Amino acid sequence: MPQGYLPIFLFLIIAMAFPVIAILTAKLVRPSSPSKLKLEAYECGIEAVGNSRGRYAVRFYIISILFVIFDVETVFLFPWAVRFHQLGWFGVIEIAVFLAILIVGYVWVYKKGALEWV
Amino acid sequence: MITYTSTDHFVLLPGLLLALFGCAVLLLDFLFPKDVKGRGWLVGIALSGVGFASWQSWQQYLYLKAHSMTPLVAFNGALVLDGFALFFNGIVLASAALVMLISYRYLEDEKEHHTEYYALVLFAACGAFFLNGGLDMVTIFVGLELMAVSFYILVGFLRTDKRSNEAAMKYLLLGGFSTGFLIYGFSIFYGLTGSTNLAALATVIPARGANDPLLYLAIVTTLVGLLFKIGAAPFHMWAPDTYEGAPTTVTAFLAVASKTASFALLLRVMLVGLGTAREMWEPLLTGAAVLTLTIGNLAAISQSNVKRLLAYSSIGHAGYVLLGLIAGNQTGLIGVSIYLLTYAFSTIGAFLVLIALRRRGVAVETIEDLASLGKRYPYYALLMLLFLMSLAGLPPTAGFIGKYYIFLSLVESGKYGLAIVGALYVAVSLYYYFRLVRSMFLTESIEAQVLAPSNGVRLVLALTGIATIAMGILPEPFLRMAAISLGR
Amino acid sequence: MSGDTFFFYAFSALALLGGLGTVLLRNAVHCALALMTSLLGVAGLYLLQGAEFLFAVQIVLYIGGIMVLFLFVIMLVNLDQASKLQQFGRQTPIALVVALAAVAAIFSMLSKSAVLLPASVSLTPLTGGNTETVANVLFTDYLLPFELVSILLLVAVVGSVMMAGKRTE
Amino acid sequence: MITINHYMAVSAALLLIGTVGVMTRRNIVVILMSIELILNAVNVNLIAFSKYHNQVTGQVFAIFVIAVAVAEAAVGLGVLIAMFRNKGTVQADEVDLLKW
Repeated sequence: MPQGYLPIFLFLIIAMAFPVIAILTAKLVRPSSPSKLKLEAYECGIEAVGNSRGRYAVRFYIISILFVIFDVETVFLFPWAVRFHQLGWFGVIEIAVFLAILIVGYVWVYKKGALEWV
Repeated sequence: MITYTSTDHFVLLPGLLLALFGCAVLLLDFLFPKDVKGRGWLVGIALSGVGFASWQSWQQYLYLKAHSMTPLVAFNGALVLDGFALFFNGIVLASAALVMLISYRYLEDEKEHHTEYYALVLFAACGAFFLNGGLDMVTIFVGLELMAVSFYILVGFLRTDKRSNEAAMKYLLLGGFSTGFLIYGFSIFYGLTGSTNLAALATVIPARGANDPLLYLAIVTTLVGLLFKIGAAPFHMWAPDTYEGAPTTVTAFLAVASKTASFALLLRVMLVGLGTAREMWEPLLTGAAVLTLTIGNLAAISQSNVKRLLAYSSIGHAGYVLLGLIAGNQTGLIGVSIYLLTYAFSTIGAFLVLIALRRRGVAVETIEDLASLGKRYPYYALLMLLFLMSLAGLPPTAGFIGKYYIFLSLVESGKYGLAIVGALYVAVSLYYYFRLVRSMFLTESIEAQVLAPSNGVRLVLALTGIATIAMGILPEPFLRMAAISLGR
Repeated sequence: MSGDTFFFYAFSALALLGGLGTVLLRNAVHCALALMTSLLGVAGLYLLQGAEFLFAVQIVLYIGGIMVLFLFVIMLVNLDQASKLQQFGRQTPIALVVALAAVAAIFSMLSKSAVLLPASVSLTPLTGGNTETVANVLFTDYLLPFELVSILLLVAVVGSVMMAGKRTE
Repeated sequence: MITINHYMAVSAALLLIGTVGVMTRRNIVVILMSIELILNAVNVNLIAFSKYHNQVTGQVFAIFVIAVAVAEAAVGLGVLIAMFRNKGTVQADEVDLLKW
């Protein structure tokens, strides 16, 4: 393993352990006397109704689909940007063709009205 | 360093044209009016895309012929242009053109006419090109998925139809699953060779020796994926449902383009990559072929839905093509090519008769719907009879030539057992095809209604009918075409 | 136990336990979270093998992208009722038997021939950063699939928007 | 000492878990997730082989696998939504207009 990552792993482990330890110790130390009033929504909040996992509108899904697809585009753009100078003009053309095809998709979605919010 | 040579361009161009026209159709959709005329223009553009690609393929053929059919390798060995790729590209292009011609009226009737359909057909054909000509596993994989994803959408194109939804869902779930297995096999091939090129595999296998467990695992997982794609048992279960639920035009395209391109991939992987490991995969494929013949033909007997029946018969046909590969001689490979060619025309024709017979809102579904077709619509009944004869392999139709070569190759290579099994199932298939024929000609008549098939449907019916007869009576030119696929 | 070995087992455990959770848990949201854990474990394995760029891609695309998609759909189709239904189909027993047989076969194979591949000849490690080397290969040898992927993504955009989008007419 | 075979064992185990998931679960969303597991098994293999051969080819292959997984998941979930609208279920064998 690249040894350079050891500090990061240690940091990750500490970061994950910290909230767990904090919550657990708090639970052990604090007095516990729940009552109905205490368990209600905080102060003037509205009483929660129904399930927190309600149904969403499809629009959210379409937006998230587009996000993910263009995310993939970024994955391919990134290494190109890193080697921009070495790849030269040919690389520019290559990535331009790639982007042009994806822009066809973008224009299609735009014209289709899938991006309109209402 | 990176290059894009004129050879690369020449080899790629037909596929490139298909993709370009696909993009054009998507964008031009917004320029043309949303009426019958506007859509007609777009269909014309999509068809001209296929036309340009065909013209370019013809140029490729002339070039190859002038250079004594020496394969042309492009993109550092990722893509190859040889007679084999050309032949299968031709089948894909022909089926794409025929399917686009017959789709217009069908989609209008289903009230789901969107020009995206034509773009997706073009993209699927483009993906198929990389199965036919791909030598690099990454290219093959991406091409395969391009074709498969386009087909998932096409199968589910009737979005408000529950059966279409379900068919798409099943095809997608099982398709994704099988792709996973295929690519798992590919990953082990990569591990064995350190290269993603199939040609590199052939050099490694002798060193690994026969019955190497890792190689065996890779072959088995790859075969699972490939057998699924060609719709062979025991991974055929998606086919009847998908064929039944999909729009009939898509069913025809799926049964022809997807199946032939997948067979091209299977042949390429088995003969180029694993040619030296024949003793490892031959028993597996033999088992799969016999099972496919059994399941396809026996299950077809009990079907009452015509599309399902044709789906099972198409599974059975995959078994015959596999037999040609198993025979393993030159005759067998010619048999595979000519079989797939004849199968393409007969299958599109048979599904097309169903499309022509459907009136607005009333689809032809069950065998009873075909009752007394001979009296009601004698022309369609005769055409259907012709296509069924071809599918069953009776002379003087196209199907006979395909079956003849498959059986000839089995006899030549001394695999008499398989030849007998195959012949047995031809007899079984005669039975269920005859059920359709009996329903068409020997049942009580019900009144005829006026059909108004579009000109596209008429044209394609005529074309497929003529092709089916011509291949049966004058097989020589078509056999020469099949010989191209062997590089002769 | 060296750090290498420790992290390998830790990440593999994460990947496999997450995978088991995905397959076994009732509630689809829990399945999605278990899958995320599994993907994180796999990402860790990438890092151990020196594939830093892929590690980042796995986190950004898989965990940040695909899993968000899954969670949106779970919300969208409201799977809370679905989680109360029977979760395993009729072919479960057959599948388990087949899977166990496959486990036995594969592991006996892996243990029998202890070295399936010849031990890696120690080569000089690749110079330069991982992303640079990936870019060099991606944009030269894999030019063709790279451009093909853009068409595939275009098809995916068209398909998913058509399927999920509202119906005109 | 961790060898290539260890990675292949993890990969094979992930493949099997995914396969069992596809074959046994009735919820279509979970089946799609199981397919993602299978693709991850492939990627573990590819990365390990890539290191083994001292190349990055396997890593590039894995990037393509991920990109394809995105496309498949996007279309799969889209079809799922279309089906849910028509039928109101995401259970694989309640989907029974066609025999499963």
